[in-house]
Amino acid sequence: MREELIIAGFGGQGIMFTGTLLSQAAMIEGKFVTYFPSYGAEVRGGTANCCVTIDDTTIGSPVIINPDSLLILNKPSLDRFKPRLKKGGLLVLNSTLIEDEVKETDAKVVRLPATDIAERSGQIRVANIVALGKYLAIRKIVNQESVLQALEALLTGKKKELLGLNRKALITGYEYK
Amino acid sequence: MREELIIAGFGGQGIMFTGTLLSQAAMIEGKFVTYFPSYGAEVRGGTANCCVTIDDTTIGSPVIINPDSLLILNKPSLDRFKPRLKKGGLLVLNSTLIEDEVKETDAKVVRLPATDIAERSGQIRVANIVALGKYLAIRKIVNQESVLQALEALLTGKKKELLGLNRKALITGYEYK
Amino acid sequence: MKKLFSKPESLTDTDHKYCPGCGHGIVHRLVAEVIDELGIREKTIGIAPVGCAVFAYDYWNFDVTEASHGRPPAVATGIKRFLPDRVVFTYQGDGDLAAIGMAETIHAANRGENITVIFINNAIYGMTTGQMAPTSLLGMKTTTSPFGRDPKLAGYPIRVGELLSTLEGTTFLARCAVDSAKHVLDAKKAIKKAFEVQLAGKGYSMVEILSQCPPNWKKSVPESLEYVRKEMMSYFPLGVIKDKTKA
Amino acid sequence: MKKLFSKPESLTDTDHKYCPGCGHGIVHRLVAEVIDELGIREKTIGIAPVGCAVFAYDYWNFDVTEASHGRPPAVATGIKRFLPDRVVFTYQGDGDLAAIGMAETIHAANRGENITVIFINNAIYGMTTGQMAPTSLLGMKTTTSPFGRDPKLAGYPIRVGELLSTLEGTTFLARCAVDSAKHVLDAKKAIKKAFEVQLAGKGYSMVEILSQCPPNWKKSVPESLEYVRKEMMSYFPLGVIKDKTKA
Amino acid sequence: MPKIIIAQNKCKGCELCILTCPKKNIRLSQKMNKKGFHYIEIIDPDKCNACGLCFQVCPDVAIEIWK
Amino acid sequence: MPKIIIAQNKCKGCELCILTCPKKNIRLSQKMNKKGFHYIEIIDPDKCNACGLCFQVCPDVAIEIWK
Amino acid sequence: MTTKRLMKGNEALGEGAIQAGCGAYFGYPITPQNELTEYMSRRMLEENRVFIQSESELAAINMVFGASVAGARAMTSSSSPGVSLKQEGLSYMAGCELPGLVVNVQRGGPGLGNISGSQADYFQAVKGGGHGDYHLIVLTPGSVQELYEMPALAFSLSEKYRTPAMILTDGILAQMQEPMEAVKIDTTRDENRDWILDGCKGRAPRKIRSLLMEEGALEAHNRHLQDKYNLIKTQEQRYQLINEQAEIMLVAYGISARVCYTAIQEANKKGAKLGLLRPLTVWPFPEKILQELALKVKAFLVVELNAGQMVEDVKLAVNGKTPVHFYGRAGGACVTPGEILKEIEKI
Amino acid sequence: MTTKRLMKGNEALGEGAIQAGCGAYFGYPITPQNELTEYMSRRMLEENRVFIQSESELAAINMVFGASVAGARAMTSSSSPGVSLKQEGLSYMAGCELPGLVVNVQRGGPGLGNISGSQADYFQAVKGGGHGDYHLIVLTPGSVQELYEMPALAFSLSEKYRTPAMILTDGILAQMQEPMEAVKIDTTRDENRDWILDGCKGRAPRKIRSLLMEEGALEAHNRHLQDKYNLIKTQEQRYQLINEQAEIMLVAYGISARVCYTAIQEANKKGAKLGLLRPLTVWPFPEKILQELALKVKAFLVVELNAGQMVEDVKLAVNGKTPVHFYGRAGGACVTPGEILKEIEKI
Ligand SMILES: Cc1ncc(C[n+]2csc(CCOP(=O)(O)OP(=O)(O)O)c2C)c(N)n1
Ligand SMILES: Cc1ncc(C[n+]2csc(CCOP(=O)(O)OP(=O)(O)O)c2C)c(N)n1
Ligand code: SF4
Ligand code: SF4
Ligand code: SF4
Ligand code: SF4
Ligand code: SF4
Ligand code: SF4
Ligand SMILES: [Mg+2]
Ligand SMILES: [Mg+2]
Repeated sequence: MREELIIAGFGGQGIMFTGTLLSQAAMIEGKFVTYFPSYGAEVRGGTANCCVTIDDTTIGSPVIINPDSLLILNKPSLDRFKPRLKKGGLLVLNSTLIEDEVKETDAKVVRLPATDIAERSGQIRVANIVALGKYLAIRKIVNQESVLQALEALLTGKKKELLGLNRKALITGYEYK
Repeated sequence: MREELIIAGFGGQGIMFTGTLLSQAAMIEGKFVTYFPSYGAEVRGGTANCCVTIDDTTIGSPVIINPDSLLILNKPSLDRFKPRLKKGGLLVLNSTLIEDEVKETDAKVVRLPATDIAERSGQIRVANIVALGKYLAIRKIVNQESVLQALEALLTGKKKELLGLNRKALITGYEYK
Repeated sequence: MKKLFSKPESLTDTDHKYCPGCGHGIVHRLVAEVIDELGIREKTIGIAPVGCAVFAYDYWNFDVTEASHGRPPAVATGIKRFLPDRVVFTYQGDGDLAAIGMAETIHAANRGENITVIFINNAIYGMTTGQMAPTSLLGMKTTTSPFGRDPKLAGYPIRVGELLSTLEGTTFLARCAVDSAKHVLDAKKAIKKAFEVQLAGKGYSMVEILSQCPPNWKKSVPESLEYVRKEMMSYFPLGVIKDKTKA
Repeated sequence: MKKLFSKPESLTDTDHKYCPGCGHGIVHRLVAEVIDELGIREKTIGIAPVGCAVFAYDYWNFDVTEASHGRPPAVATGIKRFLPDRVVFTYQGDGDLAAIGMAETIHAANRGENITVIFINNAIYGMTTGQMAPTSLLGMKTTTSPFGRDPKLAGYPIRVGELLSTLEGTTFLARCAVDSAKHVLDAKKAIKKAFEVQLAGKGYSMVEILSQCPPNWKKSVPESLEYVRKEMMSYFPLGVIKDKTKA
Repeated sequence: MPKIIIAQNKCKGCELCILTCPKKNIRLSQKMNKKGFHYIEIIDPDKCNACGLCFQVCPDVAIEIWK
Repeated sequence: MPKIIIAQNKCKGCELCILTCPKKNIRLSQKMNKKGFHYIEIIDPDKCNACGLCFQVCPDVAIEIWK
Repeated sequence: MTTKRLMKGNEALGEGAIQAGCGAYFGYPITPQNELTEYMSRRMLEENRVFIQSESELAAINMVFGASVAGARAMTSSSSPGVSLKQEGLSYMAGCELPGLVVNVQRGGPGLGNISGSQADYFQAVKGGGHGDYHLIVLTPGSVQELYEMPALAFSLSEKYRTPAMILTDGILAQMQEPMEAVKIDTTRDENRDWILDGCKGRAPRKIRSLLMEEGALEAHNRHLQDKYNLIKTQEQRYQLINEQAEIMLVAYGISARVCYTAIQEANKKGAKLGLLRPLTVWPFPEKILQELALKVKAFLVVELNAGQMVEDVKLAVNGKTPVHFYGRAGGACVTPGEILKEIEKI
Repeated sequence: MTTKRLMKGNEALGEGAIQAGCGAYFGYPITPQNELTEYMSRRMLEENRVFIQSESELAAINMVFGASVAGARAMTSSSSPGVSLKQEGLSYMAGCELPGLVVNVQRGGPGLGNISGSQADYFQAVKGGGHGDYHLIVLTPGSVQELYEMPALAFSLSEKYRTPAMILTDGILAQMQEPMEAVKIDTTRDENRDWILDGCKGRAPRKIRSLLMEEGALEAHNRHLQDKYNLIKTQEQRYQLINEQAEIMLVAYGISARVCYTAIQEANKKGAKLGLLRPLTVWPFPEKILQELALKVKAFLVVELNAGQMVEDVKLAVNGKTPVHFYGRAGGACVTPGEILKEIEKI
């Protein structure tokens, strides 16, 4: 089954890392996966987004037009990507930074105060991971264990010290009700 | 009637001027004419040549493959262009610098000590004009008068003082037996 | 009440896309202020570079054209020669001016083109996210000098002002910074002088401005200012490098 | 009997295509003599320019490659970096080195590439038959400055050695001439020094040689020599411009 | 008393003005603007001497000063 | 007595050697070589001191000197 | 007496450009187009216009960019290697929709090649040697007279459609001399140049740019460009047709068309039916007439001074309906009438 | 556990080149290929090989020229505007018969355009953006895995035929990440490189040149080049064919082929017969298989991220035998599987 996910938020919210992490986890599970970042000049103080496609068979285009799911960390990204979500798709959003009411028609909407939760768990920067946890709890596209392994694969060298924090954030997100 | 002429000699022998002069004369007579010089790096201390085509109708390519006539002022040029002369064509050569015997088979050969004549007439540099005169006396492709007019058109400004010399050279060539 | 400090007319109200603390924004304003003060907005034509300032035409409220990477001096030459009574300036980064555009820079200067060059030296390729620039300091780690700039492999930071000063064609050359209010005001003076040189028909003027690029330097804004002051200024001394109008 | 003076081994027996009196031929021989004397013929790679010396590969008896117009320094860099123990030199005219190739010249020098540059300054574009060069003197009439070089339109003759001397990367820079036997011998010394700098791994060396181009200067050979001595040498002074090996 | 107008949505919270103000009279707000930056606020309007140094260093022309 | 060998077909008659020879011992021949140049000749072989200056300035390496 | 002047191709082109109101010329020497740069260095100053011998071809095309931005009829000229260096600049001019004229006096390639005439830069000229989807309007003069007259056409088409134009010629045409009539050149310009930058006095500031980062903006711009190119394709296909009724139709432009002309003269003597389609624009390519001819003629023979380039455009137009043959010589060699006649016999 | 690594296209290409024995890399930053230059700046030094961030793309291609002359497997990379600047250098390399690798990570054009992926430099790559009659061998990877493996092929073809090769890719493939298997790369080189310049010890001096002024020399050289190109055309046409039996055959390379692949997956679900011919070399163009397919399929649909370029090569191969349709989006926009399916319906 193919899952097409767009992750979006402010530059600095770890959007790209979230996408790579998920891709790494999918790869660990032997799945087909493509990751495609938005890149370039628009980044300066702007928004960032990336596309992750996971499948059991060869993937064509890594560019996602109509995602199955959205993981949205800020308001401008909601405005930009919401109209593209597939009918009946999943929208996980960071309610700390998005106050908008989002209608449930045509989409399953999950609101989660990711930034708040992250701040409480000690590091505002891991809001992305919290949100990823929640998303994965709903869309069981990869196992938690694979994501934890992926974290170890990505956070090496100096970044190793961030491992615990990220692990905790992931699990918090997973378990957030 | 079309006349295709190649003029060739050492750089410095006034090859290009001779070609332009003849072309100018043809234009004065309302003829169709093209002039095409060899140009470029090979000139350094080497030989020079140009193609003049004169016709009563539109001329296609200005490049001459098999000339009707050759006006040859030095030995290397003879070796280079002789094989290209049309059967029955005209070869006027500067016997001062070309000692070779040239067989008359397939071509009418006219030997003329152009450099000697020019030197005697006061200026070694007008050997080209002497030779042109001789060529025109045989191939009456333009009138002497037109060439004299052409000389006036080309030798202006500082070069005006060379007019007499060139006129004389032309006529000497014309009349050389 | 009176407006004491506010956006000059020669700036549009468009938000800059620059990173927080970036020097480009400050210099944009200084250029706009000088143009306002000289009353030349309606006869000025600016040339935006390829670099972070590529969108400068959105920020300036006068005619501005794009130029391909490194070629603003040639474009400026084309404009100025055809319209000698207009004011023409280029705005260029260190990659644009001193790497790919070095030949055009030297030759416009040598011809003494009556143009003004505003040169933003942030010792890095900002727009392409952090590669080594011709002006990157020795030892500086960038994304293409991951072990620090090694002169044996990558040569030395180029002092553009000093290089151009050997050319007969250059009239006014200065180096400034925008790390502090005082230096900002000095920079404005130099920019004004440069435009005045052009207005007087005296030839080529260039103001080099040391500018901070916190994200690509991988530094906070205060650290960046420190870097400008301690490291950059000692290799790139501030001041007037050449002033032929004084001779 | 002993051969006192004769063709060095590093020259082939091929006739030069140069005009009578042209300086290129002299410098070709000097380079060949130096290479012979240093015993490096079998490890030398020369780079011929686009200019009258484009056929240099026919005249030198060692490996020589072509380079596109202005890019010999880049080509030399590619060769030398890959084969650092070979001797690599470029041979370039003023159009090649100082006009179209200015950026490559400056940057190879600034990187301190361990190469030698032989720079033939004849103040003209020889090969293309007489257009203005970046080093043409003021007032000089050429086929593209028919009214004489006017600094307002065409800028100033560039003193390349002095320009390069401001760059940290340059080690040895000198200017010579080939208008007389004495200057020819001086030029040979400078060329030898330049190659020695490279052999010692000390970095970038450049020898500029003022050279006569009688046909394009529209002068006889003696007049050309006079022009070199009177006009060129007073704008382009002979001598060592920079020698870091002495510091 | 000078009036300082801050264009909250232009401010990027770079702190250049904060570092520059001789009166140490500027700080970052707790709030974020629509671009996601904490913008600045004047601590005590009365303390400002309208020197304009904050304006001089602001890359985003987010400050306007009246008097 | 030094021996000067002139490669007649290499010489372009540029006169650089003529202008240089301290003994004024070189001149142009009346004859032309195959390239169309008047090549040089030594006026008086005995006068030559083998100084080699003519060799030094010859762009065409048309001179060889033995002793 | 004749009112004609004997003129060299390069100089005729220069004078034609000056008569057409060329306001700024920027060039760098290269054989076989040097006489053009040299001619301009004198004449432009005499006319009090802008002439610069630029430091390089790259600088030249960017100076043209600048002068065009400022409203000038601006031009540059070079030969093959130098034109390769202008490709980035040409793409920028096309992207910014700037008029301007680039002359390519083709020589033998690839690389340094030689300085003989050639037609080996056809692809570069018509397919876009630079990056991105763009086209130049490419004119191909066939005589000194046309070299004189075509700059005016090039400038005016280039301004009409706001896209750079090229005159694609070669070392033979540029170096040859022929009698030329200095006919009066029409210099009327489109008055509504409401995009040039000359200072924003009395109007809103303008900008010239090809960078379009906003989502969909560059695509929209490309659609606009393609619409324009399609308009040019329908409006501006130009050609000369000789012996319309011929069974075998030669297709050639510029110098090779002249050789074809001689071949036709010779064929005529022998009574053979030989025709010539001579494109005057190679972009837009005269495909309409080719499509018509494809239904009439027995075969086409494309003659070029290269290894076969325009032959592809002929094939694309003909689309398999009629055999398309090719004869050419590459590397600066020139085809001869005799060779063409021999090729014809083989068909 | 998997032996794969998640790798970015740019970096896979870099590592692939290093594994293939790339001895010298020269590059200048430009989006979207920066990660390649950056990757090389670290890895080449680690491997004790040559890395230079050159002052420009022009300098880079000429450094490649130099390193190639000296015997290195040399490469440079850039994106569209930067590749335009390399055209003169490429023509010289082709003329001098030097191997070498140029990577073009295409972005939207013309001009500065944008930094999205694009395929609008197809003509430049395959028709020769530089001057003269020459060709590059042009490879078109379609996945991160192929980006890793193709440099080796590019180097070896380039050395085998002594002509520069290009890897023509785009911003999407270069920026995406995918699992990649670091398979062992064959690095055997043709031992007989009897033309390189490394000092004439024990042999006669050599020269590398493209200037051939003697009468007929350049023409002979061009004939030799054309013979070589014809040999490459017969030997090296590469492609992948999916659903050979399909009625409608898509033709696409690189990123657009991937989109086509998704379209085929979707069409398959609905039972429609859709195939894909994916050229792996666009020069030489796989015309033989196209000629065969032309006799079988009902129609071709060429899909490109541009305004229609490769479609000409398809038409030339098919020569009117089968209808050839085109669908593309220009200016950095990407086609979608849905759009392709809609186009198919129209046929
Ligand atoms: C021909 C070409 N080469 C490279 C690029 C990519 N590029 C864009 S901006 C830039 C350098 C920017 O650095 P700089 O000039 O210092 O300006 P900054 O962004 O630092 O202000 C480069 C290399 C390009 N657009 N065109
Ligand atoms: C790209 C390119 N531009 C221009 C030329 C034409 N060209 C050949 S040599 C030359 C200049 C020669 O002058 P210089 O470098 O001073 O050498 P000289 O002939 O005087 O020794 C030029 C412009 C070329 N071959 N390639
Ligand atoms: S990257 Fe650097 S130069 Fe560019 S906007 Fe950001 S701070 Fe300014
Ligand atoms: S043109 Fe000048 S530089 Fe060239 S060969 Fe002749 S004298 Fe020498
Ligand atoms: S005007 Fe001066 S005192 Fe007032 S806030 Fe700004 S910097 Fe501080
Ligand atoms: S300097 Fe400007 S942008 Fe920076 S914090 Fe102050 S007001 Fe905000
Ligand atoms: S060696 Fe000396 S003396 Fe003898 S001919 Fe030569 S220059 Fe004259
Ligand atoms: S210097 Fe050489 S070429 Fe010149 S005249 Fe003397 S021998 Fe002949
Ligand atoms: Mg910078
Ligand atoms: Mg020169």
